[in-house]
Amino acid sequence: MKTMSYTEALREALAAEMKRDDCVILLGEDIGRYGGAFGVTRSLLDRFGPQRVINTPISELSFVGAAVGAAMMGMRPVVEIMFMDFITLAMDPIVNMAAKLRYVFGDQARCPLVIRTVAGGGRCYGPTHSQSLEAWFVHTPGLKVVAPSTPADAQGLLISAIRDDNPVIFIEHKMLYNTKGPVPVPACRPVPFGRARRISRGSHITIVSWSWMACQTEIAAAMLREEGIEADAMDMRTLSPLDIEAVVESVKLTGRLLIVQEACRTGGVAAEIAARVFEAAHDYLNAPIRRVAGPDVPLSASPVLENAAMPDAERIVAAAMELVNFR
Amino acid sequence: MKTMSYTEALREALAAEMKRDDCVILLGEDIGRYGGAFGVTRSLLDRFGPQRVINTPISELSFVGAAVGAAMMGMRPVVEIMFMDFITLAMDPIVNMAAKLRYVFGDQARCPLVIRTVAGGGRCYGPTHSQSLEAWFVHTPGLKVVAPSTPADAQGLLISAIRDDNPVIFIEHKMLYNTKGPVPVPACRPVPFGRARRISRGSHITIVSWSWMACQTEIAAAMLREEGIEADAMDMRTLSPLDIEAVVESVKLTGRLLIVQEACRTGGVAAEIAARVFEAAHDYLNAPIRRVAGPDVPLSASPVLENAAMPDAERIVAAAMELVNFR
Amino acid sequence: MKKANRATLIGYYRTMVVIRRFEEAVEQLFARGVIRGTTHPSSGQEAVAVGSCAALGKNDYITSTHRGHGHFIARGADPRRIMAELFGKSSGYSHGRGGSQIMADFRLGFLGSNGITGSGLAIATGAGLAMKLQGRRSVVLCFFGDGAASQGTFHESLNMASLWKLPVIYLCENNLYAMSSPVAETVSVPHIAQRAEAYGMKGVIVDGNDVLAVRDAVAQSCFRARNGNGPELIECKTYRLSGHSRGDPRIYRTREEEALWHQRDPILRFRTWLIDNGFLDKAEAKKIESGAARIVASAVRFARTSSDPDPDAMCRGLFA
Amino acid sequence: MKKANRATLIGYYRTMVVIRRFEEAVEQLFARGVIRGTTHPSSGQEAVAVGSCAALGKNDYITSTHRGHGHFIARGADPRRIMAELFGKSSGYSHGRGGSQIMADFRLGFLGSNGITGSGLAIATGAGLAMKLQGRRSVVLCFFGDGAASQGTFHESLNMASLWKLPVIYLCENNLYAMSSPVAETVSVPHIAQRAEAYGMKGVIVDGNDVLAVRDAVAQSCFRARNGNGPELIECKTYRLSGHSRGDPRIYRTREEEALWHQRDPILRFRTWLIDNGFLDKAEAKKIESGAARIVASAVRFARTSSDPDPDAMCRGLFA
Ligand SMILES: Cc1ncc(C[n+]2csc(CCOP(=O)(O)OP(=O)(O)O)c2C)c(N)n1
Ligand SMILES: Cc1ncc(C[n+]2csc(CCOP(=O)(O)OP(=O)(O)O)c2C)c(N)n1
Ligand SMILES: [Mg+2]
Ligand SMILES: [Mg+2]
Repeated sequence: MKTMSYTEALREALAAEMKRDDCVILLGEDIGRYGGAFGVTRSLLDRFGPQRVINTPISELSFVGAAVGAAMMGMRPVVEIMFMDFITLAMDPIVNMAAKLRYVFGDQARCPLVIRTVAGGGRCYGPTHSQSLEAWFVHTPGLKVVAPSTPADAQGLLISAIRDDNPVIFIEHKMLYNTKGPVPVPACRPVPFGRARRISRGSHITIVSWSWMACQTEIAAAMLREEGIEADAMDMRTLSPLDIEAVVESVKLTGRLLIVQEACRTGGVAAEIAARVFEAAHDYLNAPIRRVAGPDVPLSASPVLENAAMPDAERIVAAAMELVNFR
Repeated sequence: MKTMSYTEALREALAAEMKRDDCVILLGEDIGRYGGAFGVTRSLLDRFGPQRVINTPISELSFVGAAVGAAMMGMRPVVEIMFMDFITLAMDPIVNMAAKLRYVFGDQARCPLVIRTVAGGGRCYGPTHSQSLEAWFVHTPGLKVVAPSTPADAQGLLISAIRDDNPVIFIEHKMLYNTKGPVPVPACRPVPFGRARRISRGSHITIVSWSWMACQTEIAAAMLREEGIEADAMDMRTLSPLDIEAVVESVKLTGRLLIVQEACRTGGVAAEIAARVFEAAHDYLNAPIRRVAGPDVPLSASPVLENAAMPDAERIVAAAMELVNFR
Repeated sequence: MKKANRATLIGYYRTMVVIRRFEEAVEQLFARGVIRGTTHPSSGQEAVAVGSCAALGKNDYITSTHRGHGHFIARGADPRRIMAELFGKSSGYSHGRGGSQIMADFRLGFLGSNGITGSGLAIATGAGLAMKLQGRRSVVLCFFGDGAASQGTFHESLNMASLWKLPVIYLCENNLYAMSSPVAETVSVPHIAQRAEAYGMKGVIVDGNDVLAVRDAVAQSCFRARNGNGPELIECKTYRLSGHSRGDPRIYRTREEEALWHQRDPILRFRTWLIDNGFLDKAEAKKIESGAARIVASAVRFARTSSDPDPDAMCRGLFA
Repeated sequence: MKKANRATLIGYYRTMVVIRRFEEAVEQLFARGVIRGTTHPSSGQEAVAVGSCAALGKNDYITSTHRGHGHFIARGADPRRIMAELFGKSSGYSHGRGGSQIMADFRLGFLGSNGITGSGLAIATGAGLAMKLQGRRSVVLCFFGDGAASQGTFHESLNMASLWKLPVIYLCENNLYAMSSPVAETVSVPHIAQRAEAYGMKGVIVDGNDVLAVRDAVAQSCFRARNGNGPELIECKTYRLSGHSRGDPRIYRTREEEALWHQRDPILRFRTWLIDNGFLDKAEAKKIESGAARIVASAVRFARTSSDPDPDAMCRGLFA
């Protein structure tokens, strides 16, 4: 194990996969010398050259479309969308092309495409640079959706994403880039999709989250422990596929479920998890399923407002306490 | 009351509002002489001229963006996106501009914009002409989302949408255009947003749906009645705002909830409804909440496959029976 | 027109006639309600499809549009499997999942027709990028319409392709209408090919109803692209003789205009030229025509007798 | 340069200096961690902002970009409320909801700066459409960058505006870089103004560091647009003297290049010209400069002492 940052872990994964497979190329705005807005691709241009690390014009729609075309021809493009908010410009090739290719064209077609992008608030970047839009992609059959919260998972899941023959929406978080954690050495190792990671074990309440909220959940679990509450906390890690079995199993033991999402409440992934758990474990629930989520408004640039909007460990603790004390 | 088709009802609403308010303009592809792909705007070019009925180039991103700009300047644009699948190209101005304008710019800003579009399957138009994407917009704060199922609601809700000072995603359905029903005469009357319409009264089960699925639910309710099951069936009509109170109230009486959506199951609006009802009426539910929904794959062009994928009255009946017989 | 091998010329003619018969049959089948869904016939545009595909090599690639049957047949696809796709059968190119607008055969280098106007432009650009990165000498031929030329992706794609000198031929089939919209109402300059300059790219205007002119223009562009000179934009002026899609009343254009273009029918024109130049006589022509009819009839039979896809397998094959 | 009223010229100078001081103060406040989030300073581009706004009338409109402080100040916005917005205070133009990139004042005809590169192009087009439909003689000035010129909406917007003869001036501030990307790597022709032709539109290239040249070019385009001649595309060649955004190490360009452009600093240039032509003496210039510093200092004070927005009101005001 080696301690490194989320950014470094991602960069190592990119470098390792580029070394391993010539078909892996990077495409995106300012990913060359600049290294991308958050520095993830820094140094890769020098190491792999401009044929592999391709700076694009500001043309999200078409460089994503082109990546789909390149993927169809055997390349393995890893595209960076600088902020997830800008993925709004590239929904067509993602949804109408990448997600449907294999299903419609059958065995002849593959679309090994990774779209890396940055979601979430916390940096006061304002309403068009802070959105968490994972729910749209979870609602799009044919895509895989990944949202790691630790350096190790960022690295392992990015490796899996690059090796996957299907389009993957790979969601990073601006608050995570500088976080550090242990990462397996020497070799980069893939982390499989569809398996939640247990943050803490407990029998009083199940808490489920992903991305930056998984870090908040980890803090919350520690705070709850001090209150004598043992939370069975899980980081979903991938949202498509979704490890609903792990959640259901846990809920069967705890009887209580809290789901934490940063995205605005209405229509988020938490609703889907709630619906599925209720379908599968109706009998076991001793309390309503609760969601801690962002409010149904845009995220503001003002630190005070952003802070008030974003779920955090304290809000998770408060909701968990309420739920544990339910009836 | 006068009997007319969904298409005619929409057209009458457009014509009435255009007559009432010079600021109302129509924008879209082939909406002029051709009258739009489904004929909704037929005759309006002749009646209102090319200054009011504006044929656009195939530029979804920018004619929607332009409509936002025109709305900011006091016009009331009603944009037609020929198929909802193409709204993928216009997500940026809708999500990053229209939905956020008022919140960010405050009282000075208004965005009275209606985006009419056509969702759903049933016509064998294939994977890129059949999607039901309402969930994306329900998950976007700042938008209203409307999905009428009857000619009267289509008319009344379109009037409300046009008069609303906020952006409205107005979702029509290709299977509904030729359906007929009574519409109030002589005057076009607005139907308020946020109030579900009761399809049938009953105490055995609550069934909730919208758009084309509301028609299937109506048929299902009649079939269930023959089996002695009285369904409390509701057409949500608007998804944002969502009349969750009506659903909760009904569930408190019936103890059973079935939600019917045409969109693919995972991450759809049905999940949000399920989550909210469970949050609010946990104690009253005597069975798991069930969702009848499209499968998590693209909709095929083949009649056999499309038919197998789309929820219909029979599947609704089957699910309702199961739910009523639960435990 | 340049000198050419007789068999090759006859081959072009045969393919053009097959496409026309195919589209006519499809229109009838839709009109009679045998096929459901929708379709976009390419009658009148056969010279573009056949001429441009004639200029390609086996290892080249194509991206097509919603109006893709002609492109696909010209590239060598099996009309039976196209027809079966229209019938929604499991023997169709997309096993009934795609329908008229969405078919592909990667072994033929046919990367797919497409339901989203303009979306092939970026796909072709990406395929061109792959060719360049892989050091291959293949070119990518990107069909798109005059309507698609107004999509933002036209601009983004051509800009990137020019910057990166990709081997892509952007071939605009300007059939004067995008659905009901005359090109003058959707394109702010007289010729779409003019726009090539805005990308530092060569733009070429061709008579799209002259199969040999199309072939030669595409061949020249391919030659340059294959040799690293980057992308080009070719505008083929043509006309769709049929309606835009099933059930189009064609109120947006006059019968006189249509009659004019029927006189310029690329098939009749080529037929006359072949006969005038001694490559074909009327009896042979008739034989080719009835041969085409047989091919199409057999395609319909194949489609009709093929089995429906299995609904139970509907959820399979979403992922590789 | 044309003859001009002294007070007017001095006014331009004053505004340019205010913008520069404002941006410098903002950069410092970010560097010191007083302000959070991000910002895009417009130092070096003041001649474009001030020159073009000088050509507009009271009833004209503007759409801006992520780099909008200069445009906004040039249009007459209150620097105090801009600064307060950067501080995330309730007295800011967007009450702390927008931040550096998203502010508007509709009474000033300032329709908003914008966080999405290129998105103002369509907004301006729609505003122009509204002007035309409402029979007003207003024009809309649309600022965008060389990077934004690669977005599809550039193409779609200019095409529509040209077709519909909308009174929109598309003004490209070509500051040679889109973030870290030199314009030659993102735009496939030497001049973005060349692309005007592809839309049947007039394209103009201007020295964007010459405030009077910018003013005159914009005035002429406005005159034509106002009289129904449709949109025009103006490319102002300029340079951003600061980093792209907060904390930009500027590794993508050389210090020599920067030094060159510092010599062409539009403020120094205009100052020299004003003095050389007897419109200004050094003492007056100093006075203006210290006046600007005072304005900015007062803006900072205002921002600092303003109150935070009320988090309890966070969910209000989503709908009209
Ligand atoms: C993004 C998108 N917008 C609109 C449509 C509907 N549509 C299908 S074909 C067509 C016209 C296309 O015109 P053109 O590109 O000239 O091709 P043609 O039909 O003339 O072959 C339109 C508007 C679509 N399929 N996709
Ligand atoms: C759609 C979108 N893509 C990318 C970005 C990130 N971004 C912000 S400014 C910028 C560069 C813009 O370049 P240009 O248009 O030349 O304006 P400049 O910054 O030079 O003023 C980029 C890539 C964005 N805000 N929006
Ligand atoms: Mg056309
Ligand atoms: Mg720039």
